[in-house]
Amino acid sequence: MSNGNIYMPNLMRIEKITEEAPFVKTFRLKFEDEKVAEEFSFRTGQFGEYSVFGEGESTFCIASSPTRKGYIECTFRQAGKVTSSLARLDEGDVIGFRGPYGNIFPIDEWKGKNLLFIAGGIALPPMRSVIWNCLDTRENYKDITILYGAKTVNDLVYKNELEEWKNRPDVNLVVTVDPGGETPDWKGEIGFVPTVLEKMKPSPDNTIAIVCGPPIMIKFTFPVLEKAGFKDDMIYTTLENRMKCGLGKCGRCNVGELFVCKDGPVFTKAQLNSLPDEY
Amino acid sequence: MAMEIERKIYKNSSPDAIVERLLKAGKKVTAPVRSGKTVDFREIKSPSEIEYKTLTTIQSAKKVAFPKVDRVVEFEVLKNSVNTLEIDFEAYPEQVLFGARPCDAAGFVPLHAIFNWDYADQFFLKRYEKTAIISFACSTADEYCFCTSVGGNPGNTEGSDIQITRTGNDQFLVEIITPKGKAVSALFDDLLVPETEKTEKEKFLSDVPGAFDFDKVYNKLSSIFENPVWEEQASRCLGCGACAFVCPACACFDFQDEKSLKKGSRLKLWDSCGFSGFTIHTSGHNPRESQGDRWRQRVMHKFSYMPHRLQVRGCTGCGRCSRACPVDMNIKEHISQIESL
Amino acid sequence: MHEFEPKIVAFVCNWCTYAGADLTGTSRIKYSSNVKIIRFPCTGRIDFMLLMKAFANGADGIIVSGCHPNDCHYTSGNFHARRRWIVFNRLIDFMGIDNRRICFSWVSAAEGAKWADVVNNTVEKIRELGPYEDYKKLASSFSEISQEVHE
Amino acid sequence: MSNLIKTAEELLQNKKVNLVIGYEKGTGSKTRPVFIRKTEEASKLVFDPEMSQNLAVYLLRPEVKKAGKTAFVATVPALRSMLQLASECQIKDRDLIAIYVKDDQNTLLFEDFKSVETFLETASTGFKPEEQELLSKLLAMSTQERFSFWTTEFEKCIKCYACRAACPMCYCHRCTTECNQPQWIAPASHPLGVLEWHLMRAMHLTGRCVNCGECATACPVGIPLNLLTYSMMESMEAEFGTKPGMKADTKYALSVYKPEDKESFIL
Repeated sequence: MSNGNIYMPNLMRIEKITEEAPFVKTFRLKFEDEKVAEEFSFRTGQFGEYSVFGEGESTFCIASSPTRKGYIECTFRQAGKVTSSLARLDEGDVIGFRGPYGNIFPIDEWKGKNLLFIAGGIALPPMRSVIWNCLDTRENYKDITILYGAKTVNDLVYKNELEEWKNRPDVNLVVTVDPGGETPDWKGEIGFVPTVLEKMKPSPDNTIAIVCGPPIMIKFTFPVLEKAGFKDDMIYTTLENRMKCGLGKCGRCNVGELFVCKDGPVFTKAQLNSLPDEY
Repeated sequence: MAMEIERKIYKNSSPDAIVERLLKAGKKVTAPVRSGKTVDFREIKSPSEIEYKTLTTIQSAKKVAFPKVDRVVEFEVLKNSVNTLEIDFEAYPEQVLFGARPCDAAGFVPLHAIFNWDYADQFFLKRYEKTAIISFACSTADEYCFCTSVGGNPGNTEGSDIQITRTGNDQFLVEIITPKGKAVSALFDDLLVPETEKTEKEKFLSDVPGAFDFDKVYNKLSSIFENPVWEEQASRCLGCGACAFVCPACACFDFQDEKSLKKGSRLKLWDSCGFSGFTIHTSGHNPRESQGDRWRQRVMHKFSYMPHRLQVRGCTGCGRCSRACPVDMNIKEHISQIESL
Repeated sequence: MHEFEPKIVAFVCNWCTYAGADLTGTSRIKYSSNVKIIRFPCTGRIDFMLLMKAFANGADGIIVSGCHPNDCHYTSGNFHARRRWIVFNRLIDFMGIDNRRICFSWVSAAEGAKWADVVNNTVEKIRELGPYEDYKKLASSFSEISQEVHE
Repeated sequence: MSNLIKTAEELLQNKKVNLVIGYEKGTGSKTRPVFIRKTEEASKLVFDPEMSQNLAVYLLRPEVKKAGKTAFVATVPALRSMLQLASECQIKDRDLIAIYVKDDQNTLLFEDFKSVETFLETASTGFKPEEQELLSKLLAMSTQERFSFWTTEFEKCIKCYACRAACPMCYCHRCTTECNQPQWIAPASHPLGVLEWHLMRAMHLTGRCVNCGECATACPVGIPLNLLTYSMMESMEAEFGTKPGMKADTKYALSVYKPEDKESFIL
């Protein structure tokens, strides 16, 4: 952070752009300044502020795993002013990046446990970081199950990585699309994530559940986990509140007295229960 | 900051001579200035511009360190790269905030706590370091004031570097409180004489009746999040930003970029939790949907979250937000009602 | 040669004035080149804020021109525009913005000569009035404000 | 005074309305809006000609619409605001009861727009004396002097948007200044951003503003904003023959036209 200006972004060049789904893109970014590249490190679950100079800043989690050195990736849907201008950029263009901010998925505490990842729609990116982090240190964990759902087949992000996970013997991948979103040759599940989860009858013993998705999906997924016996401190999620500074100053992302950018974005369900319903 | 307060006497009918010295020393002096019907803090070039008579200005004095528009990133967009220019924090001027009230000066304490929490916001901190605050103790008060209910009082020296109290037609008590105050007072030390017999400062201060007990409110707030009192109190609130923008302790800000052709800057602007768009998600989901939710956030942040997390009070009892509110949302009245829930 | 070359921005409607300007060109009528022409489907589409953006970005004068009443390709675009300009012209004058720098006119597709006159007269008038310093200072004064705020 | 309270109590008592919006005593000599839902609370209602908030600003609020039939204490500008909201299809006839308190403290009840229209023909609205004086002083100035007057006033503006919040006509779900694709009005309160905001607000209100003066009263730094939105009124009446808030069916002056509209500046 140059001369103490905590809002000064570092410059990053876009190495690769992948079209994940309609209006959803993934950027692979490299720091322009070598020194910054060396000093930079982050933990899975952290996020950053990505700026298009002249348009503004957007908040996305770092979607790549810390085990993959030399670059970071972010995935975003084109929705507002900054994301639309990001979507217009090409490979080789330069954007700004501030971070890493926020707390982490405590993957060290999860050693020796089963992991159940549940993601919906555009919420797979924050999960992808922690999934790859665990898969790259696969020996630390018992069995890993991934349940991922999206509206339609075309909306599924990271299609090639889903294939990779499907072909791995040590991962149990279940992909579903909302009813009516399937294509004729769709072989995966059909149904909303909570209903498919109920069918899977997940067992809670020695298992950590990580849930990410739109508020509506979380609202119906938590009861399923509760019914299956998951305790509140074994369920993790990451909140996506509106943010501008990302470091606890601009005063807008708080839920109760916790700032999602400083005390989150990763929370356990136990923490969420103690917070007022303000997210 | 723990320094023995030096008490001196200044024999004169008005402090203009002191201001003269400050201006002559090249300090940028900001003081209450009248313009038409309103009095607000402005930079002055001569002591005659200062308005001494009004109790408080419309807006607080936070703009000397937290301006309403501030440039935090300057950039130039090149062909396929970007030039980001460094902001020179040393360029901020030596300045003096003259004629603030104790509740204005006390406002800088919560501001400092937020802007210094983990990450140091140099835009505020560097300006604040270079600002000497000379406050005037209050000899009057009105029905909006409630500094005594939030740990302050009309002669509160918290946040002030020097405090001046009028103790007679031709006499002032000058208290030099901090090292920064000591340094600035050197400019006019020859005008001051040591205090021979102890001045009863309280005799010259106004009486501000207590409205509520801060700790009782603090404890009550942790259990009434879902209480309908918030919607009732905020039913008349119009959702503008006046209360947050005039408040000495409100630090929320927004980032907006501006660019013309190649050059541009990222601006840090005042923002308010009263606005509906403050927390709205791109998807349209808004965690704070109703005006009652937003009013609750304003009160909880100042009277519960900040005291708990930063050990500072988010309100100095100046009553500006109540005076500036188009529909008379009187915070003293609302908090007293909450205390008696 | 006058050293001050006014920058004029012309907001014109596509069906009449833009075609009229073409006719001016094809009939080899000379008119000053200080004008940057922006084409709109209709004068009804010309938003008053666009004019203010032109001033903010350094225009010294503005021409707004479109079809004569009853000639509008969309039948009522210019009627609405006329009411808007009546109000806007008086409002900016009340706010102190120099509305002598905005020239409104109807130029049909056949009035190539009139278009040249409108442009030449406006350029002359703006040359007399000089650059629009007030608005330029206001638009760029943020850097002074921020200096003042910085210092 | 009791007449107003009696009227409100009757309306609430026999369920003619579920909510009465009026004024109650505020801090010091101020009065402020109050929402009365229970009959016994009606005694809070006060009426003093000084009070200014235009209660029509609450009529489009979701919680007011949810309350069903509503009555509100209306000053003459508030009645005109109601008709103007009606002419913009924001409120339906017979949804509201307007309570007007005459000088002799007796109340008049208006249950439909027609009765309000006939009443307003005789009621007069205009600028307060000191506003009229400032307006004539401004009109006497040169354009240059007016520019420096307004830029000095606008320098005080902190963009708290109290002017927009207090105005019953500013009910847009998303104001132009919050549209950011493109960012039409600079959100910063530097001189350009402030002038563009007030110019755009005045232009969007001209022909709709009924001069309740609330934007100027609500402005914490005291900028005489209602001069901007209402100064055009006399000229527009003369030119377009329409006065906002007098009839429930008048069309917005800038969305209709007459082929024979006159003007003197289009070449």
